[in-house]
Amino acid sequence: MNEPDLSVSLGRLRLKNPVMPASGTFNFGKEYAEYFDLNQMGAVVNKSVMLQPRQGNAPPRIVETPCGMLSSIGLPSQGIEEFLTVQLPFMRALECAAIVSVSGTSAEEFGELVSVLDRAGGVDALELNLSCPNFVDKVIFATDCGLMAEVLQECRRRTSLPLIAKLSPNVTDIVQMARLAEKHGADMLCAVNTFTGMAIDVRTRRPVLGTVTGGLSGPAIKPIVLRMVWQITQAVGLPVIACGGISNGTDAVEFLLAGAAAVQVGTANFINPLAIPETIAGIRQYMLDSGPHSVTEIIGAAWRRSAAGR
Amino acid sequence: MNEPDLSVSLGRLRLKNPVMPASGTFNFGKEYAEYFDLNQMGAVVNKSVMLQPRQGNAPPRIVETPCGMLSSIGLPSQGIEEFLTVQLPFMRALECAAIVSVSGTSAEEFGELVSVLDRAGGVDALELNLSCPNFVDKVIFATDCGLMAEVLQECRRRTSLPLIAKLSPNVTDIVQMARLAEKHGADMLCAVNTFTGMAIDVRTRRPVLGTVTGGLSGPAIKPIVLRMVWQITQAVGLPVIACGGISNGTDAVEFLLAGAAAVQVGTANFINPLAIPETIAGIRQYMLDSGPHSVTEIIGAAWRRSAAGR
Amino acid sequence: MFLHCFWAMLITGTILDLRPAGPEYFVLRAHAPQVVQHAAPGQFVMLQGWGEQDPLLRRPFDFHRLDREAGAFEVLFKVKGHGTAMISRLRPGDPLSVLGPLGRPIPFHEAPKAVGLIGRGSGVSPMFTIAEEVRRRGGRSYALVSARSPDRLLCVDELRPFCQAVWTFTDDAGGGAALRQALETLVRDEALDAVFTCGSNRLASLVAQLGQEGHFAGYAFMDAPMACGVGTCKGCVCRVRRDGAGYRYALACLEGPVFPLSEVLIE
Amino acid sequence: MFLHCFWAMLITGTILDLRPAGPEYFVLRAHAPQVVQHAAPGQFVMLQGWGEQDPLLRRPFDFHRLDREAGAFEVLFKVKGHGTAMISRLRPGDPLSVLGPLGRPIPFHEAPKAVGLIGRGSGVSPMFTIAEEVRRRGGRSYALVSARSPDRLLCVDELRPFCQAVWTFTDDAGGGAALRQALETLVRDEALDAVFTCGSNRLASLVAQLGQEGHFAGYAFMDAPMACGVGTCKGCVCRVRRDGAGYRYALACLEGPVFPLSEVLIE
Ligand SMILES: Cc1cc2nc3c(=O)[nH]c(=O)nc-3n(C[C@H](O)[C@H](O)[C@H](O)COP(=O)(O)OP(=O)(O)OC[C@H]3O[C@@H](n4cnc5c(N)ncnc54)[C@H](O)[C@@H]3O)c2cc1C
Ligand SMILES: Cc1cc2nc3c(=O)[nH]c(=O)nc-3n(C[C@H](O)[C@H](O)[C@H](O)COP(=O)(O)OP(=O)(O)OC[C@H]3O[C@@H](n4cnc5c(N)ncnc54)[C@H](O)[C@@H]3O)c2cc1C
Ligand SMILES: Cc1cc2nc3c(=O)[nH]c(=O)nc-3n(C[C@H](O)[C@H](O)[C@H](O)COP(=O)(O)O)c2cc1C
Ligand SMILES: Cc1cc2nc3c(=O)[nH]c(=O)nc-3n(C[C@H](O)[C@H](O)[C@H](O)COP(=O)(O)O)c2cc1C
Ligand code: FES
Ligand code: FES
Repeated sequence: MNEPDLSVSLGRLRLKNPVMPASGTFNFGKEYAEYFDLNQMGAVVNKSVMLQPRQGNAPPRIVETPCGMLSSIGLPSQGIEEFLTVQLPFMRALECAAIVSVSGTSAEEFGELVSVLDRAGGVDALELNLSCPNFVDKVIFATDCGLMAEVLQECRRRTSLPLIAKLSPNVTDIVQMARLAEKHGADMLCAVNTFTGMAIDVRTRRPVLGTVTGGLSGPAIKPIVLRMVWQITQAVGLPVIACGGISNGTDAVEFLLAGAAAVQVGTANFINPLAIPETIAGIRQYMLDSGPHSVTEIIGAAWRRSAAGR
Repeated sequence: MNEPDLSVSLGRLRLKNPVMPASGTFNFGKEYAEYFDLNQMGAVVNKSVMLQPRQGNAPPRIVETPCGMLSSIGLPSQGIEEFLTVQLPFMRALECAAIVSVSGTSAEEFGELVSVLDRAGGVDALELNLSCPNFVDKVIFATDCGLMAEVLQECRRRTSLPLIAKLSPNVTDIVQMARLAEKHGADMLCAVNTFTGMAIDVRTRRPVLGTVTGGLSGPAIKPIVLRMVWQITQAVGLPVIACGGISNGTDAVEFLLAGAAAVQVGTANFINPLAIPETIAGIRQYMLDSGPHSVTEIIGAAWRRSAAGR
Repeated sequence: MFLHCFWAMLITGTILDLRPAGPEYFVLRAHAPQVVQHAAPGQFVMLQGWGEQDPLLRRPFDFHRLDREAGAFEVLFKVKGHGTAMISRLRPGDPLSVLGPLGRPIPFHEAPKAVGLIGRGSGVSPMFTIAEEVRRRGGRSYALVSARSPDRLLCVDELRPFCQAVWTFTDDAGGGAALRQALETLVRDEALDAVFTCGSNRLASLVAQLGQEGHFAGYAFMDAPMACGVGTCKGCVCRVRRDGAGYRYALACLEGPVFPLSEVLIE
Repeated sequence: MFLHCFWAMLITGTILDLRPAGPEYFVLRAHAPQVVQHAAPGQFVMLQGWGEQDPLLRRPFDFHRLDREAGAFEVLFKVKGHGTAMISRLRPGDPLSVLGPLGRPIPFHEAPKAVGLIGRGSGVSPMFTIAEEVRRRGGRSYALVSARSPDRLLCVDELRPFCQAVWTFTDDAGGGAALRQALETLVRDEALDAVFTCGSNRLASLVAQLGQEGHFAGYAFMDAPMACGVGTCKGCVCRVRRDGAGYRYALACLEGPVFPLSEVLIE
């Protein structure tokens, strides 16, 4: 059996395999370098960087839920200056694509970050975190057509780097948001960020999280995210990076079959620091076992075949 | 310790306790009569009845997911005629409120069902399933303001029975939908139906469910539904019946604290036929352990206290 | 309308024994007298051997053995995924949540003369209780056990005492054609009343076909994903021929899991 | 900036022993030589004793004993919810997924003279490794063990060999005031270098207060919900006084779990 070809192209961005960490679950890679060779990854993605240093939200910041977790970290950040001197060089030195996730509280702030990173060099793509549910005012850009368009336009104006719009699942019509992102200049989509949820402590009779609500992630959300990826990839031409509950090779293959061009492993890293290399190995094994030489052949196979009629 | 008072009032509807089955997870009660005394329940709720007999969707109809399940049953129904002669008399004979869930494919169909049931007598409330994600054309009334308003108006016109609007969680702004239901005559809200999701079989490379997508239910969705109930009850004056992942007394208390006036136990019935009586017992024990004499005192306590400042 | 069996209950049983029965196969023996008391061949149980919410749903298994004296039942199962893997790690003394007996007992003739039993893989499991029952009623059973490979021919020696004859067939030895031939011979020579089949759609189709031609009643154990096991989720449907034309959906957990092959559609 | 310990690893260890240590309390002993080799007092492990996704997250536990010769560690834990209940049901021979050692080792003086150890409930657990280390460095430990009731005074006899003295306090016997008095006497008479406390915010506040007045360095084991244990989720924050004014958030899994009480805010 020939060694399968795991490489994928996301527009201009070519990755040696379709697996990367989800922003905010991997810091910028340093911690997991102890557990596996980071150069194995298709790309590295940092925790969303903000323009200014920030402390993040008051604790408690996390709580476990059935097959998932709620988090309300609130984007603590070292700020872009430290990012450029400490984190970015580390990411750039890895033998994989460097995707920089940025987050802002306004279109202006997003735009400034994009400009700075455009000039910084060595950035292969920018992921715009339009979907954090844990800002103090709880505004999620990617649930509001106007806000999302504004941010995207501002960012597009400032760079020719590939822009990834990270969508929010907290919407009625994910396809509409995907189309909007396409229209306003996104080169790729990341689907999706966390679902807004909460937990209450029946003993104290108070919400558990310091900020009341938080973002639900982990295996619990996987079936909903899979449906969204299935819908988006059939409706919109942009490459989609899937994110939501992906914990192993089988999960990743499900998302590739649903149409995703790449996948992000998030919460799973916390439980298993080897989740990313195991996911890569799992995809490879799937291809060895079941045929196709190139991973691109399975992307969207679940609907491409279904379109052809069962 | 005095025996706690579990009774709740949902507008005109008075229940001896706030626990009832979720539509579609309990048939109309018959099967579970073998396992416990149905008269213990606050109310009985039937699987949504349709006007005409229907077969439902092609199998496979269910698939398990992490801490949840996807179902696409497609509302098989005996039709309203058999319902009036077989199921409704059974429900009416129970010593608890009889809530009849109805579902239609158009406002007209909903309206007709409402008229028939209004005349039938012995119905304590009507629950309008505006949120089934598994019709062949995949339209969910409660995700579209226009459609939902139309159905509600039609039903309101036809009956003075308490109307419960069952909302869909597949929306950007659940409060908006709740307000809309209030505006168009709903007396109560049921929050919520299932989340649209899907699963793919990596071996066959095909969606697992016969209808591709299905509704996600079970503990996995609980944190999102809790957030929705928390939001709705603070914004809208109508009593809210919570539904989503509630499996035991602690879950139920969480939802009561979040503001729900009653709770529905759904998927949990499948795993544990005693889930409903155990939920009732769990609420009772919570009250014995922690104080309040009447369950109405804990409804919304998590935000009533929070509004008063921490 | 069919009659719903009103003896099902939910109890916490105890694992008595759990032994390997082949590659990936196990036999679990559990003490659950209230369930066993009312159980009959063709029925099944929904088991949960973990206190957690993952896996969420119970798992359905046919009765392999019913030991009324001991108040115990056995199931023979294959480790397929998550749930069966967890059950295979249980140990004697562990509690086991049992919902059952569920489904419709097989409607036996008063005095069956001769019955064919065809099981593939773990599909051999429910044939034991049938063979026992047939013998109790004075009839004879002939078992045809099929598997991918010889090590997957399960519990064959245990089956012999209950049967007039037991034949085995493996794929590597051209089992498909040989089984067909053996069954045709049986049907011709033994005037079978009924043939039961479990564990293979291919074999069920074969029995359905021979049943149409011959004069026995064919039955298949149908395998549908189940959530509740009691008729409330409406998830476990099989297509069943309708009197007029077309088909209707029947709930495998209520009308089945054993269906007449003259009615059910094998897909 | 602090130094991150680069010896953490993920291994599958083996349960050697699991014994009850009081009502709802257990001591788990596991073989995990690669982890134990690099572990030091004040560090912790994230354990997962189930293959499933519910509970999803690992559970953090302090090292109770480190047995370098045997390549084994012990944790002393209380059954609180889901995860600890599952761990309490494990049996010798079962695999145990171990991530560790995590967190910052306690920065000991070259030669500590006298150290106070205050543990409440399962908070007594990490005091053993500290007492051992202090003795190795030629110092003396004095332990004050607190609990709700006498049966919750855990492992006291095991602690004695490592300590100069062990006192116990229970709530029913007016333990709070007595403990304060005992600690004040200790501080006065023994010129303590340091006091470590675990398992009670009330006791941590007391130590913080006495530390300000006296001349010892107080330390508390901080308890924050943790997802990753390695610094990536940013979930496990404690408020720590900032050089200027106000506070900053410190990650308990990286800068802690043991924090100087002169810095950390007890809430
Ligand atoms: C009435 C009935 C009786 C059965 N009797 C036996 C038996 O005696 N011995 C035996 O080995 N197996 C039997 N099966 C199949 C057995 O239930 C499945 O192999 C088992 O549920 C797989 O669970 P898992 O967690 O290992 O697999 P997973 O693949 O992880 O299961 C995921 C989900 O799919 C369902 N599922 C998976 N495979 C099947 C299947 N083949 N049929 C129905 N649902 C499935 C599970 O119940 C679960 O809900 C029976 C099935 C039914 C419906
Ligand atoms: C660094 C550290 C060391 C610890 N060492 C010990 C020890 O040696 N012995 C011991 O008995 N306990 C210790 N704890 C507390 C222990 O981790 C919790 O009791 C345990 O996680 C509870 O899990 P559960 O599933 O039983 O409870 P659940 O309530 O079901 O847990 C739900 C979630 O809340 C978290 N959680 C629950 N209680 C706590 C808590 N007190 N602190 C932090 N997170 C919590 C769990 O980790 C889990 O994510 C330690 C905690 C930390 C942070
Ligand atoms: C603790 C935590 C922190 C996160 N921080 C970020 C972030 O900084 N930026 C971002 O775009 N997404 C962030 N996310 C969302 C994840 O990138 C991902 O979209 C989400 O967790 C769903 O994937 P998963 O289920 O695999 O975790 C965070 C998620 C978690 C759990
Ligand atoms: C198998 C199944 C069938 C359902 N059928 C109906 C139905 O007929 N009408 C309806 O309003 N909701 C139906 N629902 C939705 C439930 O009533 C409930 O809203 C949902 O399952 C969430 O609650 P749970 O997580 O407690 O199950 C069904 C759910 C399931 C799982
Ligand atoms: S398994 Fe639920 S109806 Fe048959
Ligand atoms: S536990 Fe994740 S950062 Fe500390």
